[in-house]
Amino acid sequence: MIPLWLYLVMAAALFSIGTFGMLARRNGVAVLMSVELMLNAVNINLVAFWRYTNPTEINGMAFAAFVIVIAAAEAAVGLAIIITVYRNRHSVIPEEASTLKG
Amino acid sequence: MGDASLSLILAFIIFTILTLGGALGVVMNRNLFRGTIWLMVSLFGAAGHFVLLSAPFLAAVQVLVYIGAIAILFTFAVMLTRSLTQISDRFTRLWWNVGGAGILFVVLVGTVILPVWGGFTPSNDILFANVADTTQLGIALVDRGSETTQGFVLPFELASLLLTAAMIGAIVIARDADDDEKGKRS
Amino acid sequence: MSVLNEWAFVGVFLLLAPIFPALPIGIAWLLRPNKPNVLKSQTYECGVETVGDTWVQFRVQYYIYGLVFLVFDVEMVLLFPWAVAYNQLDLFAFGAGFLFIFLLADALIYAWKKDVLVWK
Amino acid sequence: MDCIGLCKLIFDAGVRNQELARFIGSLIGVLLVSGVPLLTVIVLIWVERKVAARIQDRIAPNRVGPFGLLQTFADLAKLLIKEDITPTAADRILYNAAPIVSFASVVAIWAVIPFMFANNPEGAIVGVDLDIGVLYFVAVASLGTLAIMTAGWASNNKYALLGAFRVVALLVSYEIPLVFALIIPVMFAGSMSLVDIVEAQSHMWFIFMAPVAALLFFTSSQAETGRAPFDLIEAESELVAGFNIEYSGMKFGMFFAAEFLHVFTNGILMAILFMGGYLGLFYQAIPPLGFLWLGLKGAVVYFVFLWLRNTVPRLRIDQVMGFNWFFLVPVSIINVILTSLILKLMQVSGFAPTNFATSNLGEMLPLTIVMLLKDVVIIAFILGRLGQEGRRARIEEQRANEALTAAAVGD
Repeated sequence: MIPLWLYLVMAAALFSIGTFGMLARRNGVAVLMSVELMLNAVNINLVAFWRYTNPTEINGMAFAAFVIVIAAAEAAVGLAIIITVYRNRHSVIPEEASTLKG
Repeated sequence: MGDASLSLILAFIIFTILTLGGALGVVMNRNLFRGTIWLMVSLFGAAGHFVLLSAPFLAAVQVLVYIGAIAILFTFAVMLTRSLTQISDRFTRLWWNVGGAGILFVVLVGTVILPVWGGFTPSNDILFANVADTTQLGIALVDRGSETTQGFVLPFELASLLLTAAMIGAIVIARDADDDEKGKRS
Repeated sequence: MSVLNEWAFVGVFLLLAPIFPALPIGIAWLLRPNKPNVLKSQTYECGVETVGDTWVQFRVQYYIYGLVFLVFDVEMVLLFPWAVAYNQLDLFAFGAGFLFIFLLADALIYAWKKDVLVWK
Repeated sequence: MDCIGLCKLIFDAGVRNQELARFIGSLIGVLLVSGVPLLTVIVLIWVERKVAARIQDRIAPNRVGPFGLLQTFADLAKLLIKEDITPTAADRILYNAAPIVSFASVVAIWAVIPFMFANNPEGAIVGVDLDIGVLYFVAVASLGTLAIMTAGWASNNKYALLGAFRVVALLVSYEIPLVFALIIPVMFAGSMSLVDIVEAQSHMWFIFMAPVAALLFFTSSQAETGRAPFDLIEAESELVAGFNIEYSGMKFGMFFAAEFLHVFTNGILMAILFMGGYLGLFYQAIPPLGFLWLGLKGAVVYFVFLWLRNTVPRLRIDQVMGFNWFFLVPVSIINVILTSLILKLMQVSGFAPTNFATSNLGEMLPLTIVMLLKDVVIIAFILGRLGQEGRRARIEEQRANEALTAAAVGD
């Protein structure tokens, strides 16, 4: 069986790439995609730890399922906000949507 | 185990390449539609990893939800907010962020993964355990919980509430945008 | 490891499945004539040259259809395990499932009321 | 025998390397299982044309070979040597990948289809009996939606993109009632494995216990394949040709082969989920008959798909969407709630078995009758509402006509 740390290293790499994309990309849609990547890295970790510690219990799978649900809700609302901001100000760059800052 | 077989290692390598390559494609790509396709490649690789970790249900759900639904949503959003494919600078503070992500990776590997390096060698009990299946997941989801079991009925209903809230919220936001547009036109 | 055995088959299947359609396309690529010229490989529109990149302003409506679909699709993630285990559960499980579906049906009713699901 | 049995067989036959045996076993299994759809698709194109022609009072191809049987091969030869134009503006990689993914996603569904299963796993013929078979085929089929989206975008053509957007909105909408209908057989069988679902029908087909779910599945899979009355995928009068406008030659052919095969695959799935799959007369005595029964049931459903396609006119896109969101989706949700309520109530009070596969006909009968009654009530209610709506619409139309004539006479 593949050793656990290989999964963890891979998930860490995925998480780092996601973090980079979230911080560095200017386009809001790309930022959301990067967040999806980060959530998936977390999910891989959850499932890997579950499989290697107590696979007979259901917790790891249930948690991962809930993470998927939340990731979907996050994408839905995030994209709706981006679309609205784009319609109002014709920009999808999060830094330019700063009306609330005053 | 003796069956740490060639095909398993091969599958792990392929899925890792898909996952990380796709992720790089997402963050590097200039064109957002191609970025969506790369995202799907990456998430497909993650689904493969779920299969290797004996959670095929999660793998199927991953493909169904991400490739079936979220990909469609992202492509719709990309088309609705086009215009910026020609944007000259994709990144803000590129090198700072590259450095930051690199440091993050090193920190993660150093603090989280090094302690379990070589550890967690699973016993045969765990390797050949009857892994919890979908039926058990279903039972746990509507279980009120007791001394011995954990019930997930509250998160189950809260998930539904969250989805409802997300849907209504997103409709409110997006619909207002449409109304504004109409107001401008007329 | 029998689970992985099954999925090895699925993996090979998914690897091979694209080859079946790729094969005739590949043969066609060998056999067919290939004489492209500027006019022929233009985008197929109303006979006038295409100006600019392809972009039509799409309505938010499409996004809302995708959104409602996404929410229901995600609901299936939790509803399928519920359905699988249903025969072994008691009446409480029906209550839980009913509340779950009912909350989402609320969102659907909201979408009806706001007329966002009508194709305009 | 499934793929694992095949691997064991090859291992025993002398290939002593476990890895190699597994690989060879999987390879042979894939070729055997996917051979079925690949061979049928050639016949299907001929059947489709013949049936369409008979319904429309034509003769259909009859020149090449006996009864025009070789027409498909003539067409194939023509497609092979036809020039294939790739527009310069297209995104070459995605443009070429889209038809391949489109066809492959349909073929991949066949990995989980059980052809026969004679009480012991050794006698089973199925690609692989996955625990999550139902989710697997829904997930794989959803790759096709992404392929259409990609085809539309990669062509870099306004019509193609618009067509793809409409189609995807339609496919995505009709997937909701489809999945809700799937919950019913899964709930009855207590498993997502297709073999378990068929075995659970050994005493009573699910189509008698849940006709509404079967109808919902039937209707939405007709829409999923983009057939009339939901054929906005082509909609040649509105969108030139929809998302595949820029495709020609074999790539164009692949989209169509995928569509034909998808219709038949849906027929087979319908037979498995609701009509007892490979079960049938004398099946227990002669298991290979399962192959025949499955094919026969699938063919009947397939014929109804074609029949519907060739007799019903195309709906407008707003009608298609309204039909889904204001009719199919609510009905499917109510159906799931009512079915689960009745099932649980009857199980708690002891009138229904909790394991359908191991019960007998006598135990299944009360549940079946109640479920059937419930569905008859639902259908009667719907028909009543439709009748009311129709009458109202007719009266309104009549009034409008009278007003028009009155105005004309007044002039």
